[in-house]
Amino acid sequence: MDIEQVRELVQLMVDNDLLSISLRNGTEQITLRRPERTGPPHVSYEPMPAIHSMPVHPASALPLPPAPAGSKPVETEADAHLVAITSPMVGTFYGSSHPGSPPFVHSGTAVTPDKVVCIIEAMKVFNEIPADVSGTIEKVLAVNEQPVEFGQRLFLVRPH
Amino acid sequence: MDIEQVRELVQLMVDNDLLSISLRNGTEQITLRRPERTGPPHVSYEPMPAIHSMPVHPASALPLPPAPAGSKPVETEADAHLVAITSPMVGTFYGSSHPGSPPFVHSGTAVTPDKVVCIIEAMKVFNEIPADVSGTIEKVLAVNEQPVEFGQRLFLVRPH
Amino acid sequence: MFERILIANRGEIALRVLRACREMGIETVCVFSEEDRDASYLKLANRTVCIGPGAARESYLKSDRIIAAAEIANADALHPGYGFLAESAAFADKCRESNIEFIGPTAEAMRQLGDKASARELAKKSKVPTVPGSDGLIESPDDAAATARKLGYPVMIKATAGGGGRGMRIARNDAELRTFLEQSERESKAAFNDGGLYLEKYVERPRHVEVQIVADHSGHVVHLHERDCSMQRRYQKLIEESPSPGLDARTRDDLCKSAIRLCKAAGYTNAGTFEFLVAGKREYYFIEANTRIQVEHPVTELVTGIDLIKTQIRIAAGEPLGFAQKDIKPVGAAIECRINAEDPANGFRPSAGTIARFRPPGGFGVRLDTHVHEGYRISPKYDSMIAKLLVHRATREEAIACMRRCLDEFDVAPTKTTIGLHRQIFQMDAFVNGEFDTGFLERTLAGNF
Amino acid sequence: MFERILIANRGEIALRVLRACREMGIETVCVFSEEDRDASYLKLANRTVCIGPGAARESYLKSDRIIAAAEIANADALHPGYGFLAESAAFADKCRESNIEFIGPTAEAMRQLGDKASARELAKKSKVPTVPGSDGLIESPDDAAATARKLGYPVMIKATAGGGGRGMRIARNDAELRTFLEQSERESKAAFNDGGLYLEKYVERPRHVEVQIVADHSGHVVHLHERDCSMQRRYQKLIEESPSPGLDARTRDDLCKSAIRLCKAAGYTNAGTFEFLVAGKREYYFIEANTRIQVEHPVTELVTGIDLIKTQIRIAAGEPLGFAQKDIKPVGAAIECRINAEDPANGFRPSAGTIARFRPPGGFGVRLDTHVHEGYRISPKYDSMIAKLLVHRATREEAIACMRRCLDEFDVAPTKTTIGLHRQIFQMDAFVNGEFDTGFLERTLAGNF
Repeated sequence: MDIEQVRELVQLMVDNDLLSISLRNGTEQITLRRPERTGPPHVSYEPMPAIHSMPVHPASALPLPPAPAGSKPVETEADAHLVAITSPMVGTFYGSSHPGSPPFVHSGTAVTPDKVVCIIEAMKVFNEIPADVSGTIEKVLAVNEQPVEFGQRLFLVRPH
Repeated sequence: MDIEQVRELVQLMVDNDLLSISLRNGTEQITLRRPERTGPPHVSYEPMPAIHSMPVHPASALPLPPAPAGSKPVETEADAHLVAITSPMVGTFYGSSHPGSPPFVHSGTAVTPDKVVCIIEAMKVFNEIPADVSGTIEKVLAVNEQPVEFGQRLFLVRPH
Repeated sequence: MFERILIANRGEIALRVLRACREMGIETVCVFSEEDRDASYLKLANRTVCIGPGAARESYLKSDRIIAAAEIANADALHPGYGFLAESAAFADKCRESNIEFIGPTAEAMRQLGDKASARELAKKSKVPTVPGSDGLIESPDDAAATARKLGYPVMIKATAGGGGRGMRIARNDAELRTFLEQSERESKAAFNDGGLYLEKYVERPRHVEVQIVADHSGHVVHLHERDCSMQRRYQKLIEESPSPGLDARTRDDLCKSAIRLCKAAGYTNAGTFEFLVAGKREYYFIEANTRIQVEHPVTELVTGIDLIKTQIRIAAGEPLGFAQKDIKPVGAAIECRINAEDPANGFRPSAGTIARFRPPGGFGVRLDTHVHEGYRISPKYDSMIAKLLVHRATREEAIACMRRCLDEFDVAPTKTTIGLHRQIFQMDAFVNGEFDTGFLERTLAGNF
Repeated sequence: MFERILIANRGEIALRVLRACREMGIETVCVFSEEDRDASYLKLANRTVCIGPGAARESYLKSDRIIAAAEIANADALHPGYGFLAESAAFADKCRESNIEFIGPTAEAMRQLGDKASARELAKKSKVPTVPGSDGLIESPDDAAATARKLGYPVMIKATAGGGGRGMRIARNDAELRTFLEQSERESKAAFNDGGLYLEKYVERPRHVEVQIVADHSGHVVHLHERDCSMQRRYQKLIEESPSPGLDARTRDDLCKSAIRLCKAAGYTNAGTFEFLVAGKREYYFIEANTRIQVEHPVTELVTGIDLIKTQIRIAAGEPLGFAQKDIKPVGAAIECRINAEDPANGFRPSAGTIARFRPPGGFGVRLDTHVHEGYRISPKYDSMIAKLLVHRATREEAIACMRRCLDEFDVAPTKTTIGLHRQIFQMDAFVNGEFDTGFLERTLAGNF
């Protein structure tokens, strides 16, 4: 089966609103899946209007993280084997212990579960946040001195 | 199995509102799935409440006919080859010209398009309703001296 | 009181009348076209009768079928709503001849006020100012030109049977006048089967202010104050409010008293509206009467607390009004936005089809009159209005703030609506300051769209 | 005035506060649990902050996270709504220590009125009648039995920290008293971490009538008349209305004046409610104060025209009330039905899950406060109330007629709701005649279900 045939199958799915196709022919096998639609949201529509009546910054200016608190598998393709360290609280993120000090971790740093990876300040209390996982920091997602909400992804880690 | 065969299967699913097809033939195997439809129309629900506040007869006490005005094919299994004579107006149905007279037609009567099959009285005017079709009356649906609404099915006719 | 009322209309006004009847314990018969068979408001009627196919002329305008429906369902009265047959004196006559009370004025009053020339005549007799004009139908282009020069250009050509802006033209000189007369006559003949035209002095930048009247059969006539409907597009009202933000107390009082004089002179009963143009703060002219309930009647209900539909029904049943002029004390400010399924970005083209998402606003001071819901299919065969969104708060300023947040909450898709246009209007200084006339929106849209 | 208010709540009351803020031009920060991430009212906030997982104790009851959210979002005030942390004096203190104004009374007033024993003490000093009782906590079963015999059986055991009926028992003799004391203590400790109990004379067939108070920081105290909340099930209010159908003018006046005396004696500011039991037409007893906005506040908004949430915000910002007692003239009758996602046919079991069909009523005199819509998923983790349906009409009779037709229109599926139960109640003679007490519904349900 060549790419053109796959393309045709995909078109067939889209045109007919199929959820999945699974084909096997001898040693050849292909499975295609599309997301299940739930309710009204799939009609394209005008988004909820911006708030006109006052000067605003947009709703949910904070990134809305899909992952809950703790460290857990990341689901996107590219990050298939990475886990995220998420914020266990609401507060301000600090990547280092003092302004000007080197950061606790950066991309490439090896971490153990107890290793402090950042500080989150909430109500004047500076909370040291441990990695909670063993591995290597792949990416620092949070920005120094910026607010983070509960469950927000702070770091991506390639676990050992 | 080529793409044309898959396409035919998909068409079969769409036409018949199938959720999934799974086929195996020796080493060939195919599985197709479509989304389960959700959303308001498919959930069974409590009907709109009866009207408590006053003595009532139920909403739509008149039978709601699915067929529009004129004579047209009947769609149920049993009546596959029958056509219905429907009411072209709102009024009171009379099966005969005077009380006590024999009815214009009954089950088994042969009719031509011009043959008067009933009278509908509206605003003191007695309107003679022609069959508008050639055939044999299979069934009289309307009840003598009862109100009929626009498009209501009055007779079933087996056309010649 | 009536036992059973037939509702000879569809959509939101059918639902409005249904609600009033249910609250009064009166049974209802609702007629419907095949196009409206699945409309959910029909479930609230005690009985429904299909009267024809979707086309209005074969159903909602088919007076014989509607009266036959009332007869087979034993309805003793009929509410016509607005539009369709609501202003047909012939239909009112036919109903009453069939012993079905038409909930509205007498046919004579409808005829006298429905014809613009005789309505003007009545106004003159009642010492109510009218726009200076031709005092009768135009006989010929030359006759028109002479009159126009006497009135002074610009002048307005109007159809005597007209409504909704059809047949209307503004002429600024003799040449325009002669061209436009021909166009107006053609248009008016096509729309109303009546080519009668008259001329009026064109009033520059007027406000449209109307007075709601209710009158019973014992001679009690009460006005329920005014509504300002100056926010219009092509003579179609978009926003209505009460009190008017552009009237001083004396002019308001003059308008209301003029309406009462007209009502009494016509021997008018039931609910009706007398429309005026107001120029500047003091000058006002009677333009026409609406011999029926109006789309924007809820604005008046909110400020006065009077249920106009129930009042119409009580009057038609021969009951006295039950309140006097001194009992009417308007409270706060009410504003209505008409939400139409139209696309303002594409010449207000109607947007029919299924409403997948319909999330109206709610909360304090909000009233919503609508027959639609998620999954409702908007028919291209009828009027595009899908909802009337109203607010009622202590002051106009608060009402505007409330309407803004309501418009922001209102989420309809994929249907295109006028919600976005309303959001824009409610941000305009001219609207907020109450400084707008009937031409304001079109001048503004010409710049913005 | 505040620049940015954090709304420390969820559901309909979060939306209610959002609406008030938007109308006032104040920015909003709305906190939410992971369970509420998709709630559509969040889109109306200028900013949202996730504060924890679905369990309330890890999110909406987590004061540190809420205050941290206010800090990172630079909110200068916080509205607690009702429930969750709304009556926590400690939370109010914490907010103010963090320079975030808690929109509510002072922590001292909350402590004094929140504790039932000290509230009773205050009432006695203010010459407001209270239910005869133990005058303090019960020391021992013997002490309780002696008090009970002095008061005369039946007596009511109550938890000093209680609310919503938890810890409450009626004992009709010594044996019952001893058994129930133990149960109540256990229940109260589990629910409130406080086993303190007291005894009261059990008032037979009382009405529950409460007075809404607003008080600013300049000593102006105004009552907004009463609400009758006698239609209850297990001490949970189902229907609230104003005016009360079971009070004479003198008792109404006495209640309102008593509430004002209590408010002044406690140095109370912001909005609050003083609850009374009324026995017969004249006898009344203060029972407790609610130091927050209440679920049923819209009933008072409708009859007085006063926006209570905006008033709370203005008072908290240090502004004067802006109206005096003489300006408050209640108009008409308002009734609220709480629509809960519960199945009355199955012991009022909560009915969570997705609402496939949600078609609320509308039209004249109708107010709907709800955060749900078609496609909304009701979480089993929170309160089951999905909507507050209110009507406001000229008379109680008309309000009942309006509510009946609204309940008939209201179509929710497949979620089980209390709509059907309300339909039944609105047909009951006892309700229509206003002759019911707090035990009426349970006695009736015991017969019917």
